[in-house]
Amino acid sequence: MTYVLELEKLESGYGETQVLFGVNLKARKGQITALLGSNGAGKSTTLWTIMGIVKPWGGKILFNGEDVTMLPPYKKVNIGMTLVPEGRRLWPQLTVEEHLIMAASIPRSKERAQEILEMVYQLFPRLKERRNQLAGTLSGGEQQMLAIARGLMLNPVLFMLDEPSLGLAPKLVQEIAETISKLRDEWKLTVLLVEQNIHMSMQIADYAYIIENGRIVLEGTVDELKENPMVKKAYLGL
Amino acid sequence: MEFISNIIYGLIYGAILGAVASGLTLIWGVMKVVNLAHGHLAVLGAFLAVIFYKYTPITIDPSLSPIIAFIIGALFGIFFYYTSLHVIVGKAETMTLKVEMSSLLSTFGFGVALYGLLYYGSAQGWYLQFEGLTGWTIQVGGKPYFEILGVSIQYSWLVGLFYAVILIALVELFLRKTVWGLAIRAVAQDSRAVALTGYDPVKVKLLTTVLSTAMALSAGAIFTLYIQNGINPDLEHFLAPLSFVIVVLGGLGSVIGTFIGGLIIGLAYGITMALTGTQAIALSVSFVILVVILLVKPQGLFGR
Amino acid sequence: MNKNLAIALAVVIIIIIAAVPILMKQGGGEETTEEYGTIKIGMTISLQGKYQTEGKQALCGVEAAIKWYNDNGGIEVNGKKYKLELKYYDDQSKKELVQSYYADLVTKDKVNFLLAPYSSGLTLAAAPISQQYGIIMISHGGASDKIFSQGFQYVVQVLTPASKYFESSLKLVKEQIPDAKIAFIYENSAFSNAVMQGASQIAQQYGLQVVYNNTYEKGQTEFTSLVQEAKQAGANVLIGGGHFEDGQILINTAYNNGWHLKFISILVAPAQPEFAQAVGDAAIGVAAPAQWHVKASYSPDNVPSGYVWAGPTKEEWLQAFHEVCPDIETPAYQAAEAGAAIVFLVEGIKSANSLDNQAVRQAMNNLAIYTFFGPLKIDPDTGKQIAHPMIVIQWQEQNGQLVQEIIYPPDSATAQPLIAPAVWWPTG
Amino acid sequence: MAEGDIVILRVEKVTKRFGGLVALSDVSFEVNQGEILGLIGPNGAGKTTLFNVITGVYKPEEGRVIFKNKDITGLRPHKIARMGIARTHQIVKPFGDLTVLENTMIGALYGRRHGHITEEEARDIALDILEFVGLKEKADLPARILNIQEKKRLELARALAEEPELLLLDEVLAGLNPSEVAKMLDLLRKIRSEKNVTMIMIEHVMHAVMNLADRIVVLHFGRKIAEGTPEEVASNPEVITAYLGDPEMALKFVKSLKKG
Amino acid sequence: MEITKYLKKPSSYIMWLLIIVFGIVGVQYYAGYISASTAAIFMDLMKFIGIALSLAVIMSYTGYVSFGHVVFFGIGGFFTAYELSKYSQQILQGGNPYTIFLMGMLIGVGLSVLLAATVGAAVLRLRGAFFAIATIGLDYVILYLEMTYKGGAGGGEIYFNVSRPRFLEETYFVFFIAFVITLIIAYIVKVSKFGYGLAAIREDEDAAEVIGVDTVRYKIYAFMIAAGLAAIWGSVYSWRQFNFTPENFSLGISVDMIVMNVIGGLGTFIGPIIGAFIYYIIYRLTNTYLPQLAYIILGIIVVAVVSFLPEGVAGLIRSKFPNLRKYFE
Repeated sequence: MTYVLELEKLESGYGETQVLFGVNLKARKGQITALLGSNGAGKSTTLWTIMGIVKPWGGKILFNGEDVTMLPPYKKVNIGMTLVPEGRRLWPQLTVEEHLIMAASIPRSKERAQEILEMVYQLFPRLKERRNQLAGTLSGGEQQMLAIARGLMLNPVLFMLDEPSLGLAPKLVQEIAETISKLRDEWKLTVLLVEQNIHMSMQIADYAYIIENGRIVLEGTVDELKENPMVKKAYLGL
Repeated sequence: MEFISNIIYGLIYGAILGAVASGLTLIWGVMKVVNLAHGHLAVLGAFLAVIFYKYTPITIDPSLSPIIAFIIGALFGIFFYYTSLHVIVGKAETMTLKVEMSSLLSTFGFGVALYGLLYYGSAQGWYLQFEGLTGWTIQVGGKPYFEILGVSIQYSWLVGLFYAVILIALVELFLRKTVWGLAIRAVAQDSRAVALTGYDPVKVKLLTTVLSTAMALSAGAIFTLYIQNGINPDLEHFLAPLSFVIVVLGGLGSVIGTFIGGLIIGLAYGITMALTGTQAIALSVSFVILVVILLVKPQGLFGR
Repeated sequence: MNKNLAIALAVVIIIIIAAVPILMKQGGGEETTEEYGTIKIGMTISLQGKYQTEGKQALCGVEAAIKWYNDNGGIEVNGKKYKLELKYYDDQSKKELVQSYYADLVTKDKVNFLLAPYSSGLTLAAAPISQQYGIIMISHGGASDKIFSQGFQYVVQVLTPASKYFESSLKLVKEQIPDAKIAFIYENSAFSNAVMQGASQIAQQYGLQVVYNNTYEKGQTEFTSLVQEAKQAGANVLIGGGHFEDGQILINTAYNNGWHLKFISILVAPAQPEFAQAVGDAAIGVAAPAQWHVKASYSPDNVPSGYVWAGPTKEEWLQAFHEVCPDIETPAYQAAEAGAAIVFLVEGIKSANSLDNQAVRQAMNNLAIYTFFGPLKIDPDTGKQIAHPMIVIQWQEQNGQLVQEIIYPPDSATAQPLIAPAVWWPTG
Repeated sequence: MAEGDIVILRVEKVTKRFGGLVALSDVSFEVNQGEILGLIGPNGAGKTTLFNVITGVYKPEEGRVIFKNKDITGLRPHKIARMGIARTHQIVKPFGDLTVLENTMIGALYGRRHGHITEEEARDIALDILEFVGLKEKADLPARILNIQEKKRLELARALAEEPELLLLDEVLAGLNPSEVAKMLDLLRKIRSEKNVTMIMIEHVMHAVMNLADRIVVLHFGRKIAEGTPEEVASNPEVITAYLGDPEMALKFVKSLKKG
Repeated sequence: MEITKYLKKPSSYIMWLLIIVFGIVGVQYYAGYISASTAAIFMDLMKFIGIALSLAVIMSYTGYVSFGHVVFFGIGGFFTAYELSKYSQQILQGGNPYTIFLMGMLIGVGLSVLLAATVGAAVLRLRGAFFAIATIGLDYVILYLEMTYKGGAGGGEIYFNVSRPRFLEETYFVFFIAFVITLIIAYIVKVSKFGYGLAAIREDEDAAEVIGVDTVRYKIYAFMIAAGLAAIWGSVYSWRQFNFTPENFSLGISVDMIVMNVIGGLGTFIGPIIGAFIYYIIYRLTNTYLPQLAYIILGIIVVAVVSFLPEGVAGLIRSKFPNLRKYFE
C-alpha cells in the first residue's frame, strides 16, 4: 500500500489555542479516506494544517514521501495537493469559466488545461451550460460543483474535500457522493474527505478515521467502522 | 451657452480626475487598503512628467510621459508595498477593521514622507514650482485649441482624455481578461481561496499595489496634460480628497464605476459652477455628494 | 510605598523645574553698556519654509543698508555717534515662532527698534509685541491694509499697500485702451481680496468698465470655467491673480482657450524671472505690478518736489548688497523694500534726534523722503505707506528673447507699454 | 409541567430572512424560568441567528419575542441587555486591550443595574464573579493574553456580571479540550445551582447538552424539527437524520439506543 | 462627589504633575524668570497635548479615526476671531477683550458640539475608513463655506488686535486654563463609566451593544466632547495669533493630531500626551537641524510605529512595565 499523504503527530492551532494534538493519518493511493468527527473536533483544522493555511506547530506532513510540512499553500497546490474548502469559498463576482481559467492557469495544469476542462465539463454538464454566469448567482448544488471543478482544474494528485454535503438537500448529497466516487474510479485521484454526514462518507469511503478533540480516536476500514457504536457516540455524544 | 461649456469642461475635467481615482479604487476595493498616499503618488507622477521634459538629458514630450510614469510607477509600487504595506497586510488573511485602520495609517505615513520628499525636491535644485511645464502645449495649425459650438477645447486635453480612457480600458481589460487580473479580483472576494487555487496571495497583493501605484503615477502625468503648469507638492490636497469622493461614488473596486464617478463629479462641478459662478460652492458640492452617498448607498453607485 | 515614591519623584522634578530658571537667571547676567554706541535693530526673517527665498533677499537688503550706514560714519543722535547692529532669528515662516522671538528680541536682546518679518501674516503675528512694548516695527513685507486698521500704533509701512497695487496698471489701461472691458479674476485670499477691493475702487474712480468679477480658491487648478465666462462677457483686459502656480495656470488657460486680450496684469507670477519659461510665448505682453525693479531709476537727480533724498543711491546700495550677499546675483524687490525700511528708520531717528521710540514715531509722521526704492511717506494715524507707487513690469520680446521691462511710471520706464500684442490680440 | 413554572421567554413564529435565504422559519418555543434549554442543530441551522434575534441584533421579518410578558421584538440590543438578557458569543469577543476586571466591570456597569450602580459596586460584583468563574488571579491582565478557555470564562463572567435573568450561551464548550470541557461543565452546573439564571445553550458537544439541559429544541434548515427532553430528542428519527444524513441509519441507530 | 473620586486615582498623578509643572513655568514666566521663547515651547506643548487629547476622545478612546477633526478646531477659531474683530472698536477703546473672547469661544464650542451632534448622528453609523473619509468630506464642506465669508480681511481671513500690556504672559495662562480643562475632561471621560463604555465600543462595538452599552448615543457623546475640546484649542490659537485664516481648517492640523495619537498609542489617556511630547521633540529637532526633511522623517516614523509598534509608545511602556500600568491609564 502506498500512501500519498502521511501525517505524523501533527499539531497545530490558532493563536495560543491548540486544536490538533498529534494527529496521525494516512491517505491511501487511489482510495477515498474519510476523516469523520463532530463539530469542532478538529477536522477542518486538520485540512487547513495539511494545506499550510494554518501553520503546523509540530509533527510532519509527507506528500508522496516528501516532507512538505512548511511549504506555503500555493506551493502545495502546485505539487498536486488540492483542497476544496468548506463553504465552497467561491468568488461571487467571477463567472464559472473565470474560476476554471484561473485554476487552470497555474504552472502545474497549464499544459493539460484544455483536456481537464473538457473532462470537468463532462463531469458537470450543468457548469458548461452556465459557464458565463456569475458564481454568486448559482444554486447551492451548482456552487458545490463549481468548487469541486475548480479544484479539479488544478490537476491534483491528492484531492481533499471539506464537508461537501454541507447545507445540501439529500438528493444533491447523493449526487455529490457519486461524483466523488467517480473521482476515485475514473479520475484515479486519491481523496481525503472530511464529512459530518456520516452516512454519505461511509457509503463511498474505503478507509476512515474518527477524530475527537484534536486526536484520532478510531480508524479502520469502513466495514469495520460501520457497526462500531463509538462512531455514533462521537456524533451524538451519548 | 455658458451652461453647455461648463458642462463640457466639467466632463473633461471629471474624466481626468476619474483616471486619478481609478488606481485608488483598485487598491481600496481589492485589498481593502484605503491608500492615503494615493494623491501624493499622483503628484509624484506629475513631477515625473516635468522632470522628463526639463531635467533629463533627453527631452521627453509630456504627451508620452503617462507611459513612462506608468513604468516607473510600477517599480515604485514595489518599494511602496514592501515599505509600508507588507508587514501589515501581507500576512493578513482577512482585512479586519484593525488591519484596515493600520494600513490606513501606514499609507498615511508613507504619504507624509512622500510629500516631504517632493517638498524637499522642490526646495532643492530641481525646483519645479515656478517652472512647472515650460510653455508646453499641443498645437494644431498654430493654435492650441479648436472650437465647436463656441466652446473651445484644448488639444492637450484631448490627449489627456485619450490617455485617461486608454488607462481605464487597459486596466479593466487586464482585470477581466488576464489570469492575474482574475486573481486580483478574486483576492478581493476571498483571499484564502486564492491561495488554495495555487496563487501566492502576497504576490497578488504586491501586484495590486504595483498596478495601483503605476496607475496613480500615470494619472498624475495625465493630469499635467490638463493643467500643463504649476506642478507642486500641494496639488495633493486637491487630488486626494476628490479621488476619495469619486471612488466612493463609483463603488469600491469598480474601475469603470470610478471613471463614471469622475464624470459625475465633473458634471456636478460644471453645473454648480454654471448656476452659482462660485468655485467654493462648486467644490463643496462634491463633498456633500460624498457624505450623502456614504450614508445612503455606501457601496457606491456601481458597487457590488 | 509605590505611591510615596511617585509623589517624592514628582516633588523633586517640580523643585528642579522651579529652581533651574532662577539659578540660571542669577548666573548669566547680561548687561548692556552704552559705550559702543550701538543702535540694535531686531527682526525675525524666514530662512526656511515657504518664504525662504524672499526672506533671504530681505535679509541681504537690510544688511546691505546697515553696512552702507556703518561704513559712512554711522548715525549721529544727540551729539553721539552710533553704529547699527542687526539681531535676527530665523522664524522658519511659522507664525508660532514669530511672537516668541519678537518678545525675546525686546526683553532679552533689548533691541531699540524692530523690523517686521516677511509677509502680512507674520507681520500681524509680530505686531502685538511691538504694541505691547511700544517699539517701532517697520513693515517691509506686509502689504495688507488690514494690518494698519487694527490700531497698532508703532507699526509703520514702507511698501505700497495692497489696495494700491493695481493703481499704476489701471492708470495705464485708462490712458492706453479707450474701449477697455476689464475682467477681474483673482484668488480668494485676504491679500488678493484686498488688492482687488482697491482695484475695483480705482477702476470706478477712473470710470473703467468692469464686465466680469470672480474669484477662485487657493490651490485650484481648474480655471477654464472662469476664463470662458469672462471671455464670453467680452472682456479684453485681465486683471487679477494671486500667487505663483495659479498665475501660471491662469495665463496658460487664458491663452490656450483663445481669449483675446489687449492687456494683462496679474499679481506675483509675471514678476518672477521664471515666468517666461513657464508659459512660453504666452508671456509676451503679460504685466505685473511690482514694488521695485533693479532697472528702476530713482536717483538723487530726479527727486520730486516736497521730498528730500535719503540713504544710499541705488548703485551704492547694490554695491553693499553684493558685498554682503555675493551669492545672490540680482536683488529682488523684497531686498529693496527691506533696505528701504532701514533708511526710513534711520531718517526717523535722525529727524527725532533721539532713540526714544515715541519721539521717533512722531518724527516719522513728517518724513517725506526719496530713496533708491522710491518716494516714502506714511499716513500719520495708521502708519500706512501713502507715497510709494507700484511700478509695472511687462514681458516683451527683444531680439527673440523674452525680457522684463518697466513700463510704468513713465519717469523710470525702460520701454513703451505693449498693448494688444499679436500673441494675445491676433488681427484678422 | 410542575406547578410554578413561569414562562420567562416566548419566541413566537419568528421568521428571519437574509436576502433570499431563510435563516429562521416560523420558529416558536418557550423557556421556563430556571430551566436550561439546549438548542442544537447541524451547522447553518440558524441557532446563532436565533440568538441574534432574541438579543435584538437582528430584527425578525415576522413573529415576536416576548420576555417576561414584554414584547422585546425589534428593541435595540442594549435595551434588551438591560432588561436582563445576557449572552456569550460563539467566537469570543473579549475587549482585548482592557483588563479582565475591566471587562467584567463593563458587564456590571451596563447590565441590569445600569444607571443604578457605582463603580465600586461594579468592581465588587466583578471581583465576586471572577472568583466564581476562577479568573480572580488574572483580574489585572489584559484580556487579549488569556488562553481560549480563560477567554470563554471571561465571556461568561462578563455576561454574569450583568446579573441577567436569562443567559444565552453560544457554544461555550467549542474549542476546549476534554478536561477544560469538564471544568466548564462544572462551572455551568454551579451557575445553575447558585445563580438562579435561566439559560439557553447552543452546543455541539452533545453529551454536555444531553447531560445539562432540561429540554432541547432542535433546529434544522431554520425550522424547529423537535422539542422535548434529551431522551425524546435523541430518539427522534428526524433529528438523527438531520445529524447523520440517512434515514435508514437513523432508524437502526434509534433501535440500538432503545436496546441499550 | 463622583468627579473628585476620579481625580484621586493613581492614573491621575501624571496629569497633576503636568498641571503643576506647567503652572510653575507660567508663574516663573509671569515673574520674568523665563524668556518668551522658552515659555513658547511650553505653550506649544500645551497646544499639542490639547489637540491630541481632543482627537483622542473619539479616535483613541472610541476607535473612530477622524481625519477631519480639524473642522472643530477651525470653527472654534473662526467664531473667536469673528467676535473679536466685530468688537474691535470696543477693545481698542480699552474694553475688556476677555469677555468677548469668552463669548466667541462659547459660540465656537457650542456650534462645534452642535455640528458634532447632528453630523455625528449620521456619520457615526459608518465604520473604519468610511467614517474617516466622511469626516474629510465634512472638513472640506465647512472649509469651502468658510472661504466664502467676505467679512474680515476677505478670503475667509479675519484680523483683529487684542494687544495688552502683558499679552504674552496672560496668553500663557489662557493656554494653561484650556490645558487644565482639556486634561481633566479627557481624563474623566477615560476613567469614568462612560470611558468604559467607549473602550467597549472600540474593542468590539457589537459585543458592547449586546452587553448593554448604548453605542449610538455614546459615540455621539464622545464625538461632541472631542469636538468641543478641539474648538477650545482653535479658539485660544486664534486668540494668540491675532487672526484666523482658512489654513486653520487645513488637514495638516488633523495630521498632527493623528500622528501624535498613533505615536503615543491608542486607547489610553497617557498615549496622546506622550505622543505630543515625542512629536514636539521630533518637530523641533527636524525643524532646527533638518528642516527640509521634517515631513520625510515624520512619515517614516509613522509607518514604523504602525508596522512595528502598533500599541504605540504608551502601549510599549504598559506592556514592558506592568507595574506602571495603574499610573499610565
